[in-house]
Amino acid sequence: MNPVNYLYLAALLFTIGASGVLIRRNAIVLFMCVELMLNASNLALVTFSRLHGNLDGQILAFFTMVVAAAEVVVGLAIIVSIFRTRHSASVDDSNLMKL
Amino acid sequence: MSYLLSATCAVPAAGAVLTAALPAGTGEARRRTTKAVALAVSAATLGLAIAVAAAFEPDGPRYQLTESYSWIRSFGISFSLGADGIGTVLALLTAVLVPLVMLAGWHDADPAAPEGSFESKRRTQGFFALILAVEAMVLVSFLATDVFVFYVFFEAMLIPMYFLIGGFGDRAGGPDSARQRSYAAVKFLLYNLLGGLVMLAAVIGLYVVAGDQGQATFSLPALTDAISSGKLVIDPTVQRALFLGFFFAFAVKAPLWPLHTWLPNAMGESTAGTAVLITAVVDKVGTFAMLRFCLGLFPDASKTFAPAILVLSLIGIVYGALVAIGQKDIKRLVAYASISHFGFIIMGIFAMTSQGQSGATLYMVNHGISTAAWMLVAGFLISRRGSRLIADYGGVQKVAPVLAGTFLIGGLATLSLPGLAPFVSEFLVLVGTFTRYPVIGIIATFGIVLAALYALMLYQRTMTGPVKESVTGMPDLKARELAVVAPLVALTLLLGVYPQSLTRIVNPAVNDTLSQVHRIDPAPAHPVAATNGGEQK
Amino acid sequence: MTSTGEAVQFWVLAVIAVGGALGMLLMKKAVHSALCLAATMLSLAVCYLAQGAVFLGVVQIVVYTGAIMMLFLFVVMLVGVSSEDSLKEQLKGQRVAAVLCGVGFGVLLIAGLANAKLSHFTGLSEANAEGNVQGLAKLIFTKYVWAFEVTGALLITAAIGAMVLTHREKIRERLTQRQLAAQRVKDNIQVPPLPAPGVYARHNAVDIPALLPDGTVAEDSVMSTLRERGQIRDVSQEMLQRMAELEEATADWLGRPSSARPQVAGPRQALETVPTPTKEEAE
Amino acid sequence: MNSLIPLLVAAPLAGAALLLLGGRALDRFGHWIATALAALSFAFGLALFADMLGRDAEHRAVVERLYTWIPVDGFQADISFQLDQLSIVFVLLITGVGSLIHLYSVGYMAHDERRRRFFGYLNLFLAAMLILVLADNYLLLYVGWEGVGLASYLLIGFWQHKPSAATAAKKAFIVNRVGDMGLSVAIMLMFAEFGSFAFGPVFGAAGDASQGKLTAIALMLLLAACGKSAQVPLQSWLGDAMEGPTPVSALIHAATMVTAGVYLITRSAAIFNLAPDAQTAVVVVGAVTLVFGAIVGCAKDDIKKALAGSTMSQIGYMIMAAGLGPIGYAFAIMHLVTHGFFKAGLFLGAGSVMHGMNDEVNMRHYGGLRKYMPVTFWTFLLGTGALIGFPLLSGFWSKDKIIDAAFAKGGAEGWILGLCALTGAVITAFYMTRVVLLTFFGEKRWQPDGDGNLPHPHESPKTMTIPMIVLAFGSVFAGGLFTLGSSFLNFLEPVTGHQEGHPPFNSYVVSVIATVCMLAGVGLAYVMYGRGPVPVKAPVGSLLTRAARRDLLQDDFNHAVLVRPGSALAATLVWFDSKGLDGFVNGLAAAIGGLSGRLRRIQTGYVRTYALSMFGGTLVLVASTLLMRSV
Repeated sequence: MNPVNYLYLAALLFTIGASGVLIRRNAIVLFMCVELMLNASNLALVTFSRLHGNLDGQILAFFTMVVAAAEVVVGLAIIVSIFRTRHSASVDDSNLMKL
Repeated sequence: MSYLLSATCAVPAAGAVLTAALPAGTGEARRRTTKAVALAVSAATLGLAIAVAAAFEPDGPRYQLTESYSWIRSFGISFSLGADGIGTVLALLTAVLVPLVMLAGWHDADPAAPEGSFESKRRTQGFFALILAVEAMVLVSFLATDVFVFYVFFEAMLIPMYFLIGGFGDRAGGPDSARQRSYAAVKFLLYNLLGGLVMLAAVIGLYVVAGDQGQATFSLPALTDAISSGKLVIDPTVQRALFLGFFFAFAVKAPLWPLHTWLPNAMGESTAGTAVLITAVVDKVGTFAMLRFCLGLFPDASKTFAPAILVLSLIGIVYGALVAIGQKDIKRLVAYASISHFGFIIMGIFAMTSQGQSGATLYMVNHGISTAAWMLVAGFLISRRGSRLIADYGGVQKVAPVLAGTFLIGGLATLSLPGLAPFVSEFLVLVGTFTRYPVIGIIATFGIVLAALYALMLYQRTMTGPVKESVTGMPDLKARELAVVAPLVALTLLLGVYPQSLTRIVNPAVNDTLSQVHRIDPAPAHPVAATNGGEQK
Repeated sequence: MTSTGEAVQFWVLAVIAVGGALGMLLMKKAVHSALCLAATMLSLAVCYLAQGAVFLGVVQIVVYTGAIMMLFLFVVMLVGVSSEDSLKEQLKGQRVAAVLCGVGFGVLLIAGLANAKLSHFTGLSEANAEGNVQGLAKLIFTKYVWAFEVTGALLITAAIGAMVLTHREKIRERLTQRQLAAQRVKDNIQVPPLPAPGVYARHNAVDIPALLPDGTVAEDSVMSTLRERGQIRDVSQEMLQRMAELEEATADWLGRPSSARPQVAGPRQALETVPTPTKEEAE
Repeated sequence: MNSLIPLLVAAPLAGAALLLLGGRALDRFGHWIATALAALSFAFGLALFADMLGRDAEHRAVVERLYTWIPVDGFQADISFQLDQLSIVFVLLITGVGSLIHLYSVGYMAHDERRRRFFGYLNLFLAAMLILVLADNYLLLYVGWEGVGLASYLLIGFWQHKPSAATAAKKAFIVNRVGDMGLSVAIMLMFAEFGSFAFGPVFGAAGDASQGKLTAIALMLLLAACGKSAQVPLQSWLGDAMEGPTPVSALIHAATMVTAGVYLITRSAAIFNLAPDAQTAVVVVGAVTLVFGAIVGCAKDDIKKALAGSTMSQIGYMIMAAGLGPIGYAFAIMHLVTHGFFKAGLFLGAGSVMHGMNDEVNMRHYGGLRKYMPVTFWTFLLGTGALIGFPLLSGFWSKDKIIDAAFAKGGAEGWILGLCALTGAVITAFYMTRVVLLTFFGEKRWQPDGDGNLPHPHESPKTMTIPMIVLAFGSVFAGGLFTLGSSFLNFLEPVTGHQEGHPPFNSYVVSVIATVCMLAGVGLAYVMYGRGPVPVKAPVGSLLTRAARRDLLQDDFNHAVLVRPGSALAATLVWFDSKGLDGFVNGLAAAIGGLSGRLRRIQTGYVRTYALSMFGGTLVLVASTLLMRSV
């Protein structure tokens, strides 16, 4: 088996995640989709690391994880505070950005 | 490498940050601290600018006190500064005017009266910090020798100016003054941004064109050297397009007719001090840049477009003066007078004679000083009565003779009375234009009659005649206000009778510019043997 | 080329991963989505391990699946375990466009990968010679030390940010019970205590509303969280039905004429009635 | 000795600075400082004059160069003074008459609260006027030229609270500016032609230039002269300028500043001599103004405006003489000096009369003042005699020479000019006799002033009468003194050149004719105003009279041709600026705003829509990247 299959897998997961962001309305699920996209790219990075034979890709994946953690912490906090004020976790209910 | 220039630019920048960070509060003591700090910073800047002027050797190389710090290496951008004669005097002008503007606007940023006006704890800090920020950016623009650095600061200047115009009015507007002010601020921003965008395209274009010929740099001296030595040859069509890109931005900023309509709004709605910053300092960057960048980088295109530009500036001279005559609002009148004067400056630059360009450079300085005097006194007047309309005044000289006297001096300087500084520059511009384009020179001379009309009509309507009821009891100039006006008047007189102090510095740079465009002055038809006027026949 | 073992492992894991992802996408309830995602993550962790990224694999399991997914679950709990998306799309064309974009994107990526010449894999045996963790550590603390420090700052900022975001500013002093009581009297909206939930022999649960004398539902008797989620279990209809039957049987036994029989509360209107105004609404 | 030349200017300049910047502390004695400095300047002038007389004619001109004012490559302007015979005449006239008028003003302005400032302005005027006549190049001359314009502006509008004064001041400045424009164009032409604008080099090289260029330069100089000297067509400001205090009218608008045009033409003799067409223009301007001013002078009831008309007319004589070329220059200057004496004297007399009559200016409200103001009367009478050319008084000598020279021009031209000059003489005699008769003779026609007080005429204080007496001496003797042995002519000749004219008949005949003309004018005036009572209210009069009262409709003309269209143009442009240019820009903004109003509907506010567009954008990017790669 060619390890490039890992990349195909990553592409597939990424696409599923991206579609999820577009389709789902529950903010928490939306976030999970984002996490899936990040994981997909991590998988690609790890595979690239293997491809090139150095560890820089893994380092990058590591940083991605850290940043993802930060993002989740802040994002979930935002969801909680939105839920508190609007009693809804649907992103379609927060549409004040339109004029 | 000396650090004088970077210090000159850094001090006001640091001062802006410091002033903005001072503890907030609406107490009088807090505000006074803020103002004192800002004033001290601007005074220090003035000291540094004087040091620059003193260290500048008129007979030395074009760019002196140069500094260079690598910035974006991959694009050949470096933060490089260098003072030439023209930049030095304009930097000096800036440094002189800013403390005076601050002093003049001492109370402009005090929290306004309670009637619904914008009130903020950080209002005073903001006002003075913004002025210092403008000063820093203008200084960098005058001293930058890197096209990209110049561009960045040329544009960045808009941000503090936008807030100065939009946030701080003169409390003399009508009921919808806030709306008018934000209109003026947005108009200012949009006009200048448009110009800046076009210029950005041209800057990039220049880099690409230069890069194609192995001159991938933004350094102005390197580019001009390459152009004048023929190492860099820009195709005429491309050159014209790039020239127009640069010129458009500068013509908006300057402003040149018909791109001027933002100026009366901006000057009319902002405080007198901000108006001075606009017309006397910020706009000068436009004319300065025409002289330095347009001519130096695109000599052939400059020559191609010179006649057209001269015609536009001529229209500006006459048009600005005529519209000024028809104004009902004091500050707008001054603004249109400035448009007329900018016509002279641009005319002097593109006449491409040594008299014209030296005159134009002096004009920038003199116009800065004289308009500052005129505008600031007008501001003092307006602050007393709370109206900008000429019709609301009359007979002020009876109750406030010193105010009226200084206002008259400002007006006389504006109409270029000999003995006052603007005369020297205006006459040089006229002579310089006349020797190459006689007809344009003669028509421009009508400008001096029109200038007399608007300046004296304004004086007559506001200051003379029977004392109007609304004016009775108006206090004369206070000590602070005198301290603002006195240096300006003194400078106007000094530069009027002894302009050599400036021409000595300016002339070599002008000659260098002229040699860049390969222009020599037209020789007189029948030159006299000795031009020394001292000899009797 | 990889070993057969890895190939087998890959195909198994790939199926689990994609299945998990699709499950996450399609499950109605958030908690199910979270579980699906956890499955995907775990299989990815194994993929990492298989590819020589030992450290990352472990981190993926411990930090990602262990910590982050738990965080998700906590929030799901906070927001409502069983709250479910109505999968009906409200934005016009959104779903079609999303699917189109997704498919297009996937096709593009895969086409791009197929075009790329990725035949030679160096492998990590050399890089991992000193051990994967040591190799990573060497890089992190030399070449990427600056990024590492910045990331640290980012994490702290994020932590503080989360605290700030979820922190409720205490604007006024907390009221004592006595003050609350006084306030209730003053407001005169709900002076006595709220009704207790309906407790019947069959149902000893908080989600069953009490019935008012006229047979309608007293919504106040159910806690507000359940009310928000719409998880009130209404059993009144059944009860009324029984009462009616009882009445009927009694009447039959007594032989009352049909006109003299008492009427039990008619068609229910309980949940349609306007609920008692809550305090905020009253204000 | 030459170092005195800058001091000549510096003394009054210092006075001006001191008085204008100094505080109220100077209110009490500031006027004496100013007077002393003016006198000091006069003393310097005398010393320099004595020094100059000590040298022979060839070496009398000296140059004192201070520093280079504007150095820009070829353009070198110096602050440099040149004192030659022509300049010294002016210096003495300016400082001499100036000192006297300072003295007079001490009395005249005694009760004005802004007296200190008045004297500051007077000193400023002296300094500027001295710069004008001492400059050795046209640019410095221009400084003085506009400087006197400024002083004139400030002094005409000294009583700024009167709207009429403020308007008159502005008008004077602006009309002068039109003339100044001529001067600046002339300087530009010179620079373009010769590369210099200093007197010496330009005059030296003038011969090389083409006729057309020289004519252009000369005509531009003439335009300047017209503005400053109130010659047709730029004459309209002088009458209004009488709004200023009377000493100002005497010094600036009679004796010195208004004659600067004559100085300019005489100074530029080297150019004019080579441009005959321009000379013809000068002569025409002079002759027209001569008659014009005289006619206006006849119709005015305001004593100062009558004198102003006379000034215009007399300067017309001078300009005409200067236009005649070398035969006339010296006489123009001579008439200028004598005119300086008697016209200043007349104005001071008029001031004295007004001083005694509660500032009444209408001559129809005077009458019979002879007995109440004897000194004023006699000095005024002597001045009048000098002005109308009464034999042996100053004006007789100088005017005679001009009429002589006009005839000497030869041909039809000579005749026309001569007859114009003689006509002028008749009218001059008429209007001056009218002034004297209306003011000092006849019955009292005094009217109560605004507060209802009848005037109590009285003789003016010593500070006022002494200058009048001194000037009366000048009016009587100066002309004779100058003519004696042609001393004035010989003195000026090295500068102006001289050429003896050959009139068609003997100069004694001219004198006799002129005297007869003068007597005719006096007689006519006596018939009209001396015999019967004069109506207090002016009769309607003929069409010409009414036109002359309105300055021969010059203001109406200017108003209709320049002011009205000008302000209409300004108003149109204001409209165009806000509605046209700005309207275009705002319209553009509105159009873009409308467009974005439509576009913003894309912004639904739903996060997922934005996410979709981002994703779509990514899709496009990836696709284009791949495409670019594969191509």
